[in-house]
Amino acid sequence: MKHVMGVINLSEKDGCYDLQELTRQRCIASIPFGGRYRIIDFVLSNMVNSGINNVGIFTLNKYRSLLDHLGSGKVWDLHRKKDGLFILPPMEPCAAEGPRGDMGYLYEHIDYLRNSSQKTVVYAGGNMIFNTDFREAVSFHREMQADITVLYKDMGMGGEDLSRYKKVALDDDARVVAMEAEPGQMKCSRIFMDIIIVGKPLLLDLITDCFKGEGRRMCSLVNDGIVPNLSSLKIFGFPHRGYLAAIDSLSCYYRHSMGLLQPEVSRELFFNPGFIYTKSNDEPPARYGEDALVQNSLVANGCHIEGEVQNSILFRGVRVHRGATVKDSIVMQKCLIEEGASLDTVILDKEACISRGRELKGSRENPMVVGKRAKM
Amino acid sequence: MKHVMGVINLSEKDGCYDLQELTRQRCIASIPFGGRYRIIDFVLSNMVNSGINNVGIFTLNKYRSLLDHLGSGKVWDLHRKKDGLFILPPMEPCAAEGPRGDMGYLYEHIDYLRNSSQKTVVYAGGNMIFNTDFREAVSFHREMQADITVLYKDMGMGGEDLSRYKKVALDDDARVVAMEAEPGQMKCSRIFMDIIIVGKPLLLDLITDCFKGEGRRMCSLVNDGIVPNLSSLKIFGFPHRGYLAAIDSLSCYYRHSMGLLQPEVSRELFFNPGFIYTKSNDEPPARYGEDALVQNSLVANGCHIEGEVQNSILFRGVRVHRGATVKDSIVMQKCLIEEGASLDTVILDKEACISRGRELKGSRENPMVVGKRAKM
Amino acid sequence: MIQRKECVAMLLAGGEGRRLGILTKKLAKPAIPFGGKYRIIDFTLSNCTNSGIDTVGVLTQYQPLVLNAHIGIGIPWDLDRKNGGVSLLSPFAEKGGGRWYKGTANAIYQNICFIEQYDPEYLLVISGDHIYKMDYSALLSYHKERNSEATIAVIQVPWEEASRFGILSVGFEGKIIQFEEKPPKPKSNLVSMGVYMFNWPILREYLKKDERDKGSSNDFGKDVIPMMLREGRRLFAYPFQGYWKDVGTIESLWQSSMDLLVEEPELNLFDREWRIYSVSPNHPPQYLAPGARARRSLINEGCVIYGEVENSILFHGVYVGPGSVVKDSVILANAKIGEGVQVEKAIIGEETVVGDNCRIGFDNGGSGGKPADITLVEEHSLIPGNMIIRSISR
Amino acid sequence: MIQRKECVAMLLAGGEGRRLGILTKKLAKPAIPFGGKYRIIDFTLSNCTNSGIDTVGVLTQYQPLVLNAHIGIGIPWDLDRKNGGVSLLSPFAEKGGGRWYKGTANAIYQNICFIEQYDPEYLLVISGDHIYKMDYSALLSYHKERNSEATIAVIQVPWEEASRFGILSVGFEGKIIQFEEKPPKPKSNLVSMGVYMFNWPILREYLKKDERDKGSSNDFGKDVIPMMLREGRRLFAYPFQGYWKDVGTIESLWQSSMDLLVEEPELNLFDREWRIYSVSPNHPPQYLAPGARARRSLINEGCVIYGEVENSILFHGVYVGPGSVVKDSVILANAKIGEGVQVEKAIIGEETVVGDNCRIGFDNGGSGGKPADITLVEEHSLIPGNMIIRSISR
Repeated sequence: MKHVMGVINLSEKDGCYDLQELTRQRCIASIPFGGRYRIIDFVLSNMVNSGINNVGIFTLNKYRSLLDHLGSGKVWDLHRKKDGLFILPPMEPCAAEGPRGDMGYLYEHIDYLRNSSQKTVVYAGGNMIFNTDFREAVSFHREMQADITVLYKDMGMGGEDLSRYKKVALDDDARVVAMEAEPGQMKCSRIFMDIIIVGKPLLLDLITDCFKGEGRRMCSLVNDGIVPNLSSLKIFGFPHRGYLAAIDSLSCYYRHSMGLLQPEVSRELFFNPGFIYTKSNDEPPARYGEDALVQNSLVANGCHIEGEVQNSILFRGVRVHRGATVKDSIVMQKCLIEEGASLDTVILDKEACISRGRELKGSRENPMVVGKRAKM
Repeated sequence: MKHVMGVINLSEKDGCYDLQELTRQRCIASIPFGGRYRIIDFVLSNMVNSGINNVGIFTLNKYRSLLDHLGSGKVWDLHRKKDGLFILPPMEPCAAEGPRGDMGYLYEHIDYLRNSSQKTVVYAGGNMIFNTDFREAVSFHREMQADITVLYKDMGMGGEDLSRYKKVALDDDARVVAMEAEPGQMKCSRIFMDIIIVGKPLLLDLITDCFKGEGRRMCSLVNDGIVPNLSSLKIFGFPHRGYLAAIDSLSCYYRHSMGLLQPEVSRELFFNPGFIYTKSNDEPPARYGEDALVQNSLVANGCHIEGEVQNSILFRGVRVHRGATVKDSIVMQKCLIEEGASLDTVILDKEACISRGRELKGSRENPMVVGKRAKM
Repeated sequence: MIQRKECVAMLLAGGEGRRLGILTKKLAKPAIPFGGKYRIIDFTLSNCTNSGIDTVGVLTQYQPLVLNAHIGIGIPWDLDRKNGGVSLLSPFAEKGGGRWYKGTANAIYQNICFIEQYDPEYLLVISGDHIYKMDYSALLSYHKERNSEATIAVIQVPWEEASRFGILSVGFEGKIIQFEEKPPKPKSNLVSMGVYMFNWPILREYLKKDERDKGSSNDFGKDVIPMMLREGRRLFAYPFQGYWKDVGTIESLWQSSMDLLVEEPELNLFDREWRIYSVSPNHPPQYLAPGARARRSLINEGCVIYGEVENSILFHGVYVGPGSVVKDSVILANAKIGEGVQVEKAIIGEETVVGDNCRIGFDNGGSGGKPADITLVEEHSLIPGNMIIRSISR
Repeated sequence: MIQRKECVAMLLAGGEGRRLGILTKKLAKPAIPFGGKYRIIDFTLSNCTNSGIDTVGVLTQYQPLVLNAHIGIGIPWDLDRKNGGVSLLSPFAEKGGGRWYKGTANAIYQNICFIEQYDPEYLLVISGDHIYKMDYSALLSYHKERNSEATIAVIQVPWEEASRFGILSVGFEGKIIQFEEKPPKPKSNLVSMGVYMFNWPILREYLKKDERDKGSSNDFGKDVIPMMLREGRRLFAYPFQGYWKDVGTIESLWQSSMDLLVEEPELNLFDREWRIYSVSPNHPPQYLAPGARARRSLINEGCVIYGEVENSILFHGVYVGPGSVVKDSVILANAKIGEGVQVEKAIIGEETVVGDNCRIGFDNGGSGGKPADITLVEEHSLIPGNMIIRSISR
């Protein structure tokens, strides 16, 4: 895989998603998930586990916490001299002119793409949670001599509402015959995972073609690069068979988080086929007190629990005092739940503090969110 | 110095400077200087050589090449888990609202400042070239029990035009009695180096105070934090006695570059008191051909010279063919000067190519600039 | 172009730890797991980092593979540096042949050239066998203030244990008057912690002198310190208060582990100002199933608990099946305890699989009399179901 | 949690290089400076990085200090990794005592546990003594295509030199028929470059077998390869074309240096697709003063030249004073040549200071007859002014 590079583009649709309070100070890719990870850890670890050594992350907004999280890239063994991790923010974000759209941000840093030595690109968005080895898809791409391979997931019918996802239709040879430019039109259970595999020369052509005309500013890879070329290019679909969570709303964030309390789900997501890496916070093992009662919950290191925790996810360094109860909730890093406080279907952002005796309650469709560092 | 952190703020006045073509795709801090360095290397190496392990760089615009240059911070031994190098871009650069000015960018990332364990801050701009050990100034700051120590350089009278610099006036106890909010008013040879030493609690107060009032958006550390407080705070001046180049125009960039051809100047700047670190490009030693004639010039590694070079600075990987002449010029990385071409008082930006027989000539006051990757 | 360092640390990690039995068959003693997440050497390495000492030579010669893999290039302790950082130092050959490290002083002597690269003023010599949190920069300040030439950190131990250690007699302002290595009848209960701060140029001369002495065992406690005292050097004792443990036996390893589980443990692992760093296994958070119970325990990431865990320490990736009870025990990484198993007062080795309905360890607790022995199950064992395993009294 | 690696490299860097005289007094041979900027080992380390091999064990035992400091944690070669990267492997002790490396095969044998951590399919064994650029991934492909069990890279040398090397006889499709280590009368001029690609599980068995053989010298060329051939294993020769040099003597070191200065050198250091990495001394660009002259030379950063440099190689930080002439010479790092000095056909050691008006080396060049000897001036020497120094014929 030394001929494959990774591109993670966080710029496309950040605006359309609705993560409310959780994205007030961070981009979606930087939202904590699963007790110790951030959403970007999944796609980034997948790339690294697939043997990709050069990853460019195209950022747009609110990526300070992301930079902090990624650090020098050492956690992913990407603190390299040659290749490694590249952060590519917009050149002049406030200029009135200049290319925009996901292709626009690529266009601004086209030199990075051009100068990279790799010949194939795994291109991904930043809000999908999954665990895969891209080597399979890349082999498929090569065997089929595809121009573009799009990764999709068959969600099955009758489950989740799929109207928000872009769907793809394939013929029997796995060739993509239709793909939605706007979601909600096709009736089909195969959703586009926001991931494609493409030869670099073609990608460069698609990008530059897009901005050839006068006054073109806004270009989308899917809508301007793929959908119009379904017949002129050899575009194939490759299925992802494992777990997939696409985070685009608060209720879906909550639902997918709670899904991790099924051990077979979290085992698959965290271990198969590869490990998910994240910044280590050097917390000690979790400590359970005399009266602790913790059941059906994920608990990260550094937690100190003396109260009761049911069906919940506790991030690192959470303190639950005696007599406090946490139920059906997500409690992020370093939150403090004081004596006798009670949480039911609540999402606490980092370092929130719930005072003695306080009771908070949300609903599954509309979990209550307490902002970062809030004191209630 | 484990109680001291560094802050490099690149956001204040980028707009006021006039580096023309050299800043078309990069910020001033990222301009190549001295044959292998970039301007930021000097202040950053000074901090590291002074034992500072935590450096936050507040960026505004066009910092992609800066990110690339800094990489994981490994060159400066700042690829740390704890502390290390932090890049702090504006939160939402395009939002119509939100704090601005150098203090505004600090305000946006006040959590970074607050969460850092160090108690004292060395705060610097990004366009000064010098070599110093900040330990001396920090000891001075402590001994004087100063609230703020401003670093200044006495430029002497009759030399350079000092009207563009902010000046400071001291009393006999080194206390600052006057400081310019706008340059060009005071007649005095002591110029402010855009560097202060300040206790973190005071800095945090100055920042938050600044944005207390309704509708305040624009705040400058010097004009709003220091100048109005000259009598209420203990503000001292500490002299820098070594070399100083403040890069704020093309002619001054050219003049200071040429100054390095005096060996005593470059010796001082590059070695005393500490080494200046920069990204290594792993170029082989420079190669001189049969007919090479190189005199009074700085030549970086990876150059291959067969022609004539006089009073010039050649960055890494420059190729000067037989019969070409380079005089009084600055030639950046990987430029190609073909046979018989001739340069006189020219600045070639990176990877420019001057074709066979071509002759270019500028003047000392107005050196000709050839843009990055230009082919002439 | 190596930068000068004020203080360089040399960490002696050669210990064989014979009294730790099967635990040290493939491990040097500093590599022994402790506290649910750490190896013993993590404490001294973290002390260095937290004290601002960024140049550490680790002297290994016995079974260094696990230790080398653990330390790697020093990433967890932020010791992966261009200048300084951690260096693994094994014995090497020069013109005239190679030598193994003899005593502790000889190990430093053989690495004089390594130390000289950094041209330090001070040399800190520590041992990777001990569990404690100490700010070596405070020790250095103390050393400087007293104009000391060698400063030894000391701690008071119960009188009955004193004869296992180096005993110091101390005079005015902490000046050391006498030093006796493991005397049968100790005159004081102030013992050396094996933490030495030296003026390097002075120590260097004494190391050379000691090396020329054919009768010397080349040991700091037995030879070098007594010689410095004899010659009237300024040696001071640095009094240390707090937790300090030389985990020399299975019993003391188990006891120190249990010490972590009391309400207010003397050794606080939760102190954010003095973190203990270690290699992160990169496991997901631990999962406690419906019906699980964990009390008075430390449990590391990646564990999956269906049964009950009480007063125990679980390293990463441990599985405890439904209906199983783990009590007063230490379960090392990735061990799998089947269903309906009872484990009590035991140490279960890494990757060991315990079959369903086994009973491991003393199951007769609380019946009074002599305290029960600790049952030790070797790593990578495969214990079939329905077995009863108890320790043989040692 | 060490990741599996397809191919691990073991780099033998133990060479003493006796014939290199004072150059190797404090250096292992792989640490010898070459080409104005590099040490010899940089070529093999860079080959590994450029070939995509990111796990390299460097086996040292002789004078490893300079080598260890040079390699550090592997930053220049991008080998500072969490998984894999560069590991410095010295001999170590186990229960039952320690051992020094005997032959090349024994050195690998002693590190079987290190290799097994990565569970590789292939093991690349290379030597840090040689200067060449080779893509080991092409060697690996060749090895796989032929279903080979051991592949040896070979090169043709002039017949008169052949007896210094291991000689191969090759049959159909490169299959090795015979291997003779340094035969007095070589049957071919196809010689082993000391670059071996093995199927690791097979090699492991042969290493164990070789170790049990008390009569064996535990060397790849003398023992292991011949044994594999005797037992009918599939061994292939991988033909290499290009520059390859075993710099065994002062003369060949000097000659290889001069080879870099011809119009189109065989060893191209300017190839951006195959960079040779080394530690950067972090010096500013070199300065050539008014009146200076540099021709047919390689000059590294930090040099300051007032005089003339012709057909020479200057390492970093060299100073050449006004009126001095340096010709056909190699000047190592930070040497200072005073005013009016003449240096010809000499190698001047690191940090050496040559006083004004000295004459170093053969100054009678071009007079015909036997070629002049090379004058070698030791590192850190201080040569007073007005001296004449010539080599003693060796």
